Amino acid sequence: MKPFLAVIARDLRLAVRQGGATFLALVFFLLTVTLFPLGIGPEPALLARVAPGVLWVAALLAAMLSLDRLFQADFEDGSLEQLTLSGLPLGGIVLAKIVAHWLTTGLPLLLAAPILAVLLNMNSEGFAALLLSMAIGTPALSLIGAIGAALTLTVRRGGVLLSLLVLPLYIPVLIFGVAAIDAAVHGLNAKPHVLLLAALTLAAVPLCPWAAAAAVKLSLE
Amino acid sequence: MKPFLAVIARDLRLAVRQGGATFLALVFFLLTVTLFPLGIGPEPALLARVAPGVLWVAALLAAMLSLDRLFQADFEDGSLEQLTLSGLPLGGIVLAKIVAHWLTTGLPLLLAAPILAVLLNMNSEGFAALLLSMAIGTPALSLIGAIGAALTLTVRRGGVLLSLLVLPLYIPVLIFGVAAIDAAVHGLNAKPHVLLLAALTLAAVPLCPWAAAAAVKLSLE
Amino acid sequence: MDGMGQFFAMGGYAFYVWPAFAIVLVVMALLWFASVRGWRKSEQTLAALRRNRRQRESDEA
Amino acid sequence: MFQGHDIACERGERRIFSGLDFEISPGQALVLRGPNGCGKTSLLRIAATLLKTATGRLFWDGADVAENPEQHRARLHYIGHQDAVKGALTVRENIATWSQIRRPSDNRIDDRTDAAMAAFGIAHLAETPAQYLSAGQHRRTALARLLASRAALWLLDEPTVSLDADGTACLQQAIMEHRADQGMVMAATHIELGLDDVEFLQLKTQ
Amino acid sequence: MFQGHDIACERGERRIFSGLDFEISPGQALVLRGPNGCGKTSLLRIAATLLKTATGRLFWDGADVAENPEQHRARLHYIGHQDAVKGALTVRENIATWSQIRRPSDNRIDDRTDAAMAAFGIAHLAETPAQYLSAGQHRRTALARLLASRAALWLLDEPTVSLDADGTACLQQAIMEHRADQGMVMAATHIELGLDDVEFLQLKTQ
Amino acid sequence: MHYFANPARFTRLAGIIQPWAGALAAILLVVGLYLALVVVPADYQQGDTVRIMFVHVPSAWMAMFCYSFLAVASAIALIWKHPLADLAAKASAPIGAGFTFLALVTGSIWGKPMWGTWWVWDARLTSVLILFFLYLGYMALWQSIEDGQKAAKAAAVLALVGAINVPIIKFSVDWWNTLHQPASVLRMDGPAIHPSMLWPLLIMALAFKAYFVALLMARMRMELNLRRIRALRLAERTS
Ligand code: HEM
Ligand SMILES: Nc1ncnc2c1ncn2[C@@H]1O[C@H](COP(=O)(O)OP(=O)(O)OP(=O)(O)O)[C@@H](O)[C@H]1O
Ligand SMILES: Nc1ncnc2c1ncn2[C@@H]1O[C@H](COP(=O)(O)OP(=O)(O)OP(=O)(O)O)[C@@H](O)[C@H]1O
Ligand SMILES: [Mg+2]
Ligand SMILES: [Mg+2]
Repeated sequence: MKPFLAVIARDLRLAVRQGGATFLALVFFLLTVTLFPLGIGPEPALLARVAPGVLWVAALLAAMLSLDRLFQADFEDGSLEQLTLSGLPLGGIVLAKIVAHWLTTGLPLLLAAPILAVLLNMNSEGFAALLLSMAIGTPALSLIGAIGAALTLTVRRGGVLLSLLVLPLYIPVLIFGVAAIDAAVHGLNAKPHVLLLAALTLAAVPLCPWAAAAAVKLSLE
Repeated sequence: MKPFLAVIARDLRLAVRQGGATFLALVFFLLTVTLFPLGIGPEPALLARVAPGVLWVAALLAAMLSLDRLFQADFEDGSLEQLTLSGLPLGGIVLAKIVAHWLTTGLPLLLAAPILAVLLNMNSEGFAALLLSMAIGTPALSLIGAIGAALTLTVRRGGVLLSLLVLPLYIPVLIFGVAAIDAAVHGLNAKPHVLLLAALTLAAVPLCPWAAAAAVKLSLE
Repeated sequence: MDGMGQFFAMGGYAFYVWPAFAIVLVVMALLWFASVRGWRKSEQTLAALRRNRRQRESDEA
Repeated sequence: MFQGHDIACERGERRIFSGLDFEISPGQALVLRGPNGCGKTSLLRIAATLLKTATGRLFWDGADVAENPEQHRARLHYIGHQDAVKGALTVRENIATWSQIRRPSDNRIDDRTDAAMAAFGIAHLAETPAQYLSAGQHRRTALARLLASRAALWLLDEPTVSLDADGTACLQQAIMEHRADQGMVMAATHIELGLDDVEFLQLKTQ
Repeated sequence: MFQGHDIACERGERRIFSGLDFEISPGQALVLRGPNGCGKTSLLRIAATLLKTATGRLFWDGADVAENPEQHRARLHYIGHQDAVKGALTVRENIATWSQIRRPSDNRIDDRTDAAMAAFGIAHLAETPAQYLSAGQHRRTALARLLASRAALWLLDEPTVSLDADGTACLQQAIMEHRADQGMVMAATHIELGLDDVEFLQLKTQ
Repeated sequence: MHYFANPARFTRLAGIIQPWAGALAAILLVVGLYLALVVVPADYQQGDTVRIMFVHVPSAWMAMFCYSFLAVASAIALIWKHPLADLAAKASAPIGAGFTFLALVTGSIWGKPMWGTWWVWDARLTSVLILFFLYLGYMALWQSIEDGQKAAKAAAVLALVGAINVPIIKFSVDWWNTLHQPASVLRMDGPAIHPSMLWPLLIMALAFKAYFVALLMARMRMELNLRRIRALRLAERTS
């Protein structure tokens, strides 16, 4: 457990040192959401109608963009091979890095979402569902994204390839997340959607670190 | 002129070699636009209503994401200092790289936009304005983005900082671009918006390479 | 309703008026104290560093 | 005792070397030599289990390394061309972090880190962020990890790159003490390391 | 003739060296020496106009370099720690690209590129993408640029890093011919370059 | 202009200005708040919510003023290389961001009773929000480049580019539709607002301005000290 926490602590410290990465992922989320009213116009009813979709799409993009921080820097300067050689199981190391990633991206997104929902004039019935679906869904974004991040390690400037791999995998999270909020907004039962989302995240916990570790191993050869 | 073209040729060749970057920027655009119907639901009228905004926002994001290719790789492996030392004026080199960037991102976006507009059920009155505004607006995205890309060179994992710097600067392009299409869709005169967009791009041509060159020089110190 | 109560009720808009003024004062105060504290601390650090240096120089001499 | 039997290596679908045997006993040093591109780096990465062999196996005290690679990795230090030094962290943090991950139950990490920095002549840079280091100072920071947490086997890929005479002497001293302590060293180099009583393994270009 | 007068350098708001003078005449070589962190790399970058001096000026045949830095840059080659070799391009493309940018009107680029690769013993790798090169092969590719397009002044920062004996000999040969051709060389190094008739500039840590 | 380039001279001057400006700000603030909350009568249309104006409008003015100040200081730093201009620009950014934040929050709070919503994507509101992002970007850039001199130049380039952008945003967004009040104080043909409201407003605005000056002095002195501390630390490390 101790080395697991040491890896998390290391990643968090690096995130804070490197220009407050936490703060910045958040700002990207904020900015993308701000672009939409600029693009589709200021009508409150229209904005309220598209709010759940816009929020989740922006969260997807923000999570995806911060993925390259997950392994890339460590890969380029040799830290990833040192981590591999630390004698800990690689799956555990990868999971620790995923946890650190969620703490610095998913969590801030979750906290900012209600404010943005107000800006987009979202119906207040949907707030609880928004928070719940984000709390359950964003860990899945970090978990699934880790596979993509690991697969694109050896690809120079893999950023766009990463999005090509990861965004399709994110689609179920998007669909269930939005469905939960929409149901709540229309006074329907959001529970089935939330449960499906939870099932998705729970399934990702054992599978994704394992797959990402395999991809990392490949990239070091 | 010849070395200017040589720099463009070099960047294009690298773009093509490195996993078809052209193709990938396009795919990001495609994917982001595809996420929207999933997020906000399939109603044709609603989609048509938001189509110009979604297209332009997605174009902004795709252009912004591909910005880190502009200087970062060359900076890290020392090519940027070699380019600086080539004896050509740095502003010219930067402009050449911007042209290459537009050819590999702006141009494909421009070509793909009409297809996506059809998918989003956009009113066909708007197609000419869409193409025109994109043709005039996307060069501005590459030009303005170059400043942000150059400023964040020495910042490790500057990706998210880049978005914070660049997206606010992109907003006028977004607003005029969308306004032109919206005007055309509603049978109004799109010309004033297009002219303003053109003025923006023309003003950016001399200013941006100069500012970006200053930032590049800083980062090499 | 007495004068004071009327004053605090702000014609029924107390929920808006008071938080607005409060947040302005709080943010301004926070910014003020943070800045002044930062400045004081920097003065102290600077003085300590200079003292160290003078000490070392006199030790060496 | 660390042994390799009949090792062959393929990179990019091309055979680099094959039929290679080596053996290092405690206290011994094996220096890999050979022209550019003959496979020294590849062999070191194989020894670190970062690269798979095409054929052949590695043994540690007679046990096949492939059976428990994690255990093998825990007992080695690999310092390659990329030196895993983070510009955003100070020199001390750079060194201590790895000890915390590798030896979490060690409660003398701070002392060891100080000793390691002193041994490589970078104690005065302890609080400097690594991005301000010169090439040689950078290298010394990477090498100091060797001393900050113990490992029986050191795999060093051109460790003296960028080091001045003083830095090279620090490294020699560290290797000497490591060997006196029954440690093993496997190093690739083009220039004289200045170690005594070493064995050479000459690789040839195929 | 390339001269520096009373040069001082600051990095990270700290003075690295000051009051430094140097002079290189055609055919001459100046070797910078000094411990890690004394400012060799910084001086080379100053000579390349990549870094600004805190005080002091550079002169080329008596004319101040700062008046026309582009012209100065066109007459020098700088090979630093980062070697500007692109993994996605082949060895030949890596070398030829720079000639096309630096000397666009030269119509013998292909011949020169071939000759440069031969001189550094990498002709057999001409069509190999650079990402498959070993450390030494990588370095040779970077060095081959020196010969592919002519420049009067060579600024070399630890050029022999990763080179084997044969690679070092290639470099020595290249430098010799360059000097015979009235070229100038300014090199930083920790190990013997094996050149004759060089001057040394010893930098000290402040 | 180079008279104050001497940091010692500046420190002395700042030592004098800071307490006076601080005291002025405190007095004006107390007077202004008393007038705004107690003396001014409730508006016949907006009721007591009109009082929010006395903090909202000065905050909004300061938000724009600080950015202009920042941009001018950046230009001076880039063109004339005045050694204190960098510091002035850096020191003013958090203050400006603070006021922009206040303009947004007080505006939102005012918007709820007046327009029935916390936020609309109206021209002026949107451009203030973007101004806030520009401040954040500026500060983040300073933060993420370690080398002080480099950070100063990079941030100055950004500030100038952003400065060109601000009016563009303002005008482009203006052609949408506007819910927000048109200018009624800062107008060509004189203020169109009742004097009983105008005076408290001007007093509050002056208080904010004095607060800005005092804070700027404190922050500039802090930045100057931090610069010296860094230099001393660096010198110590290597000796
Ligand atoms: C978040 C929301 C808001 C923002 C960002 C905002 C922003 C601004 C700005 C930037 C100014 C200065 C304009 C100038 O002097 O050119 C201003 C002035 C003003 N605002 Fe707001 N505002 C907001 C909401 C409101 C609301 C809800 C009201 C009242 C219904 C309001 C009433 C005023 C008034 C009366 C002025 C003074 C105009 C003048 O005399 O020039 N604002 N606001
Ligand atoms: N980007 C930087 N910012 C701040 N300080 C730096 C930077 N780069 C180098 N330095 C410092 O400047 C000094 C000189 O560095 P330089 O790289 O010139 O040394 P060098 O002589 O090349 O050393 P080496 O032999 O280790 O390569 C070092 O003490 C280093 O810590
Ligand atoms: N990732 C790779 N893919 C394919 N081939 C590779 C790869 N890395 C290295 N090679 C090839 O494998 C061979 C051995 O490389 P290696 O790096 O092991 O050599 P080396 O002995 O360390 O050389 P040097 O002294 O130059 O560092 C080289 O010929 C090289 O071209
Ligand atoms: Mg090697
Ligand atoms: Mg050096």
